[in-house]
Amino acid sequence: MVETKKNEFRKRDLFYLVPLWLLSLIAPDPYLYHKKEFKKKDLFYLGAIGLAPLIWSDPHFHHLMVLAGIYAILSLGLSLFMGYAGQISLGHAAFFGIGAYTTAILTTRYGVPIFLAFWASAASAAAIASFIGRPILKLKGYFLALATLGFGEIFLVVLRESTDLTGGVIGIFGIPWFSVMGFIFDTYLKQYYLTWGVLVGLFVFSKNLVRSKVGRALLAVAASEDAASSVGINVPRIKLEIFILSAAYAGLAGSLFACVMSIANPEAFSLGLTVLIVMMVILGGMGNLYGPIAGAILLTWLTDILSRYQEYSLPAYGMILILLLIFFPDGIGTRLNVRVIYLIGYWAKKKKRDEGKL
Amino acid sequence: MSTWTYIPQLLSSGITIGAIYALVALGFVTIARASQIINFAQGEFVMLGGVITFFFLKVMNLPYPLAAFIAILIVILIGFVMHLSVVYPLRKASIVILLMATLGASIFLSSTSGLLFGTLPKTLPPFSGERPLQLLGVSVLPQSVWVLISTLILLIFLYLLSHRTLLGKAMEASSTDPLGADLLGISRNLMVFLAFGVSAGVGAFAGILITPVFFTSYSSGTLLGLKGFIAAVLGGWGKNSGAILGGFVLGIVESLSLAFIPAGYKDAIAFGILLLILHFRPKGILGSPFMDSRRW
Amino acid sequence: MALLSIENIRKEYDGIIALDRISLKVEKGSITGLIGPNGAGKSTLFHLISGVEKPDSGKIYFKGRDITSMEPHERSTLGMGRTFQTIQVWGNMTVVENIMAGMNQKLKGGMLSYGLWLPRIRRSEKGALQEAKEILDSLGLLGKWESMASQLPYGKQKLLEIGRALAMKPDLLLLDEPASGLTLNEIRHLSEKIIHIRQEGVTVFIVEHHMGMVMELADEIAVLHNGELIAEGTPEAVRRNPEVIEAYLTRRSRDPHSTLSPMEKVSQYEIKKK
Amino acid sequence: MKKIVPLISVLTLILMTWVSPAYVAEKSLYKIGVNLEFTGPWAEVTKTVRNAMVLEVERINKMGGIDGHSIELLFEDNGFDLGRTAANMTKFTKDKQIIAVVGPFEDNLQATSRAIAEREKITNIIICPSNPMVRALKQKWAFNIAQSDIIVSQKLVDLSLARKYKKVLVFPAAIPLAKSLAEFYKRFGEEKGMKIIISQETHKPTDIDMTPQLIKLKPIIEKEKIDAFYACTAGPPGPIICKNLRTLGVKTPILGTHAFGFGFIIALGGEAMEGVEFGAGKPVVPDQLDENDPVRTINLDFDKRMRERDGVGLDQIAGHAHDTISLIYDALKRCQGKVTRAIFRDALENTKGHKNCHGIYNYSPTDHDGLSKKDMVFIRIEGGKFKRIKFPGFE
Repeated sequence: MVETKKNEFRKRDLFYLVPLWLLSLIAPDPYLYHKKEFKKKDLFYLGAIGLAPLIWSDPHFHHLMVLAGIYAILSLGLSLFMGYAGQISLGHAAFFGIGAYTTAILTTRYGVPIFLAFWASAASAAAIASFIGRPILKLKGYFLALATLGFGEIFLVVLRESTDLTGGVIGIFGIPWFSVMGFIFDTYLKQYYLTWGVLVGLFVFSKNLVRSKVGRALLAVAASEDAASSVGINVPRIKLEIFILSAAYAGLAGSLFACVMSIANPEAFSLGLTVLIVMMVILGGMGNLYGPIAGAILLTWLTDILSRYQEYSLPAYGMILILLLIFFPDGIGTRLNVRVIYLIGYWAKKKKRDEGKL
Repeated sequence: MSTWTYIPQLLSSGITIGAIYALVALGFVTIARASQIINFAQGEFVMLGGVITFFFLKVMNLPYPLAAFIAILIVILIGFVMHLSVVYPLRKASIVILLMATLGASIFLSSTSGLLFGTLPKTLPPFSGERPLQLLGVSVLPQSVWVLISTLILLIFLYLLSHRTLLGKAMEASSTDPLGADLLGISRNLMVFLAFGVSAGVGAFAGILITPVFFTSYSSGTLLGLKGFIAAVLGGWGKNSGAILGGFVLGIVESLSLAFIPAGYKDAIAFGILLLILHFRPKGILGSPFMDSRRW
Repeated sequence: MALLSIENIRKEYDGIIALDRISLKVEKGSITGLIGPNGAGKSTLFHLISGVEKPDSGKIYFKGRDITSMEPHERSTLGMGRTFQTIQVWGNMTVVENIMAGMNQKLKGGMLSYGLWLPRIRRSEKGALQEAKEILDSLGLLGKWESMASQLPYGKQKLLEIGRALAMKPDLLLLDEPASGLTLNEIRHLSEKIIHIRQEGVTVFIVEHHMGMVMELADEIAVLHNGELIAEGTPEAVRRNPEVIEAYLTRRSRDPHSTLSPMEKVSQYEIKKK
Repeated sequence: MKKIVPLISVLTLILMTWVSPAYVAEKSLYKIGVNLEFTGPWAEVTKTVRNAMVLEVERINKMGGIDGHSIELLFEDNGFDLGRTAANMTKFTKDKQIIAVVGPFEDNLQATSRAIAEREKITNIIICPSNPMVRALKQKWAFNIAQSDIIVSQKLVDLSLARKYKKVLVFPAAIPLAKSLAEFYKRFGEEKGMKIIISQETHKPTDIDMTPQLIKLKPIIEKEKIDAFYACTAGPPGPIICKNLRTLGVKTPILGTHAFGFGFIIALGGEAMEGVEFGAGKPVVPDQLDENDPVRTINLDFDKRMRERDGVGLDQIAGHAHDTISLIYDALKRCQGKVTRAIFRDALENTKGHKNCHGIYNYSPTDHDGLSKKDMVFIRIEGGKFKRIKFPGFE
């Protein structure tokens, strides 16, 4: 009698602990990542990124990871703005759209080489960000959220209405594949390496930023603007700079998106996308750079799996978002290790209590 | 023909939609006064009010007033449930989390409504008569008059509730000085809970009022909610009178602007007004009691 | 020439005069104290100096330059460091990062050069880390350099805040009520630290409720009362000034529930004695 | 509470790691992927599609399938999203047993879906009429089931000519379908000497009130003496426009698109819908087709089966769904046992004279649309019902 009970507990321990431990490997804990230097674990991640598409070699996996990579670039930039500088933006879908449309218009109308259009996308997104950032970034909290949301909505209206430039509601078709010096990224595998290559580059760039003066200034602004300005940090300027940088990331992501989908359409940059990418940043854990990537992979897979449930997919999606926010407000990975230890302690105590009763 | 000829007609249409914006804005303000949070699912209450009334009226064949009453009760219940299941567990979270949670709730409510009641737009019979009245050469639906009258009655009710009753004062106290209110024995959580009920009820009422004029579909709540919020900010964030003024101003400006620009830009107008007001006068027209608070 | 000079400052809030006709000089290399009862306008004056708020009229000069309309970060760049009344260390960073963030303006280079991690950036970051560790060592915080700043006890956070201000190598250090909330032991330690800072050539300006500490440290003391400067001079002179005694006494008799720390009561007792 | 936390994480993990769908490998199955907007504005319509498809597939399977192979449908929701549409397409192409994908509704989603179909070499059958810009893309593997924009517009021009409308005002929705319908209507109408004004005002498919736009159009209608008002839209805006227009006191006849041919349109618009005319597919009026119409029996039969099963009769979209499955069934039969994606495509392309709900399908290497103008009828809404109208010389 007693033995079976013991066995039960052990089984259950394993049942809970193994997935949690696995999850803690995949989803990084921001609290353990405040040391911002590169580590051996990064090499492991890099290897995993390089080998994954070769191990799971099917187009669906490749394609989903391409999408996840694009969203990861987008949420990486947003994470700098939201997670590090502590601001809110619900308008990054618009910068994503600006990037996509810049690439679409330049390549289909003017025959600009895609490699140049790629950088032009970042430049145009950054230019518009610097234009609107100055007035908008004075705001804080909900009002900042609302203002950026308003910018996103206005952008959509402009896209829909300026038919000559953007093709209106129909959008722009036939954007060529990404190519560099004659090498065309025409399969999902190639696109995978393209997207994740760009992502790794931007990740290293961001990591260098956050482990240096810039990152410290951002965190200082997030924690206390008064204190930040007391040590000579120009608060409005650093906010604007990081807003522009994150918009440029979004522009690059948008350009890749346009190349992969070979289409640019207003519906792709609506509020739904904003919710998705902000959720990616939050679920990964604000204030670390691994988080948005983990969040992007997680949510891309989640939406793909939900597709199977047809009309139940959207209610389930909303429900899952709320549950994730309630149970992991600091990100999925946060203190998972601590939680595992806590659980072991909990069950150990319970076991003792049960034994004591017997 | 000059653009001025259709301005009276646009004005009447603007006043009708303005009344609805005012009601939605009031819902936002009610919650904000109790807890300083913004419920982005506010527009969904409006949608649910219309859709659930439709369900009881057309599918269950209940009499109109009873169907409306049950719908309001159900939406109030949904408001309570939303507070307990989404906002209460996250009461200490940062505003980004709260924002996303209410947006998630908005997605959930609208899509669930689409699942349960169908995604087609719904319309309700008007309270009295479908034949448009001719007032000064402008055709006005009788329902528009109903909307105005009902809005007025509800406003008076809400004014009395918030300024003449202990409950309203307790709500306001818990918002402006949570610690002081706590010391006086006012439970802040209870106040937020009640505020959610009130704002859900107001939203549902607005939904029932407009469904005979405009169609209500499962997805129409989100935009209505955003416009209501813009109206609240425009009038003066956190003030009941500001919400009402903002609602009408937004409705009329939005409607009148259509005389000069194509309708496709309609939504851009509202958000453009928002950006301008946030830049030049974030306090809104009537000033805001909350603007000193760091949270805004 | 004085390092910081304030000339004929006036500040109103909605018709209530917070400060009127204030002129003050802080000499280079001195420790200057600003005291006054609650609501005298100390904080307002401090905000005006640090640039959080702007005066209605009057001028503020720092190192001979007119800084009246400068933003806080510009003043800091000129060499004005400060601490806060309620602690504002950045809890989301480690202790050493807090200090390194204080060196922000010394580290040159744009975002691009940081992102690309150019060799010179690598060198300057390394140097900054070394320097920050030295500062932490002098504050006695080196043992915890890798822990999050929010996990430090209150007294250490205060020290860290001063260390952060020192990291920018200021000429003038503004301390806003540095002793509030500290134990006697910690206050003593802090006083030593402040004297040490002055020895290194940094001018210190203290706004303090805690009279005893200021009397002990300061070379010059200014006393504010009801928005006006009622006395100025050495601690001895101020202590004997009848107006100052009056101000503190009336204040006390008017408000018997005023929350004064034991040390303040002691110092008021001293004033009465003389 | 404390147990929920690990439970949720486990659930998330299971969802995450559940990479490949558990398609059971059975030799005797022909699988069809269905990639539609089950959530979003088209949800109601896609549900009809699914019901009709399932109904038809069940009938085929009950009859023994194709030489003993039964058909299985796999549904995926694309959530009105480009990324998810593409992801679903690749998911379908991964499963080698899936021989064809029934594609999305919205034009831009179609473009993505078509591009992937070309690349991965899988037949993509699209239920909605495609925008000419989408259609201009290389489309070896894409087939259209519905009447194209061109046919629909030509039919409506015929209707206008039969009614002797000289001046028509077009009020287009801001959706790709409506844009191209308006443009084709203008082009074909002007070829026949009509005057067609496309309004600068547009409306969104989610608009709940068109009064402001219509207020601005009202003076134009009165000033230009417009003969008919063409509500060029799809879905709910149709009845909203009619209702708002009648509220404003405009009595001009209203022309509709083929998307008016659904029961809910009449239910929404009520009295305001009386007298609206349009050209639509035959399934709108299965019982009013000519006695000698070759597709009359098919329509009546399917209408009956749908009523028995769901209580709702046949409509155009259900007709498209029926036609899709019927065409697939027919093509599979002609594959003669050797079914691969390529053979299936060729068989589908060789469809000739196949009778279906909507009409007679003829595919050829140059024509992937199948239907012609003859496969449409004129409809008028009368007494809350669709009534077929005929004009001599314009059938």
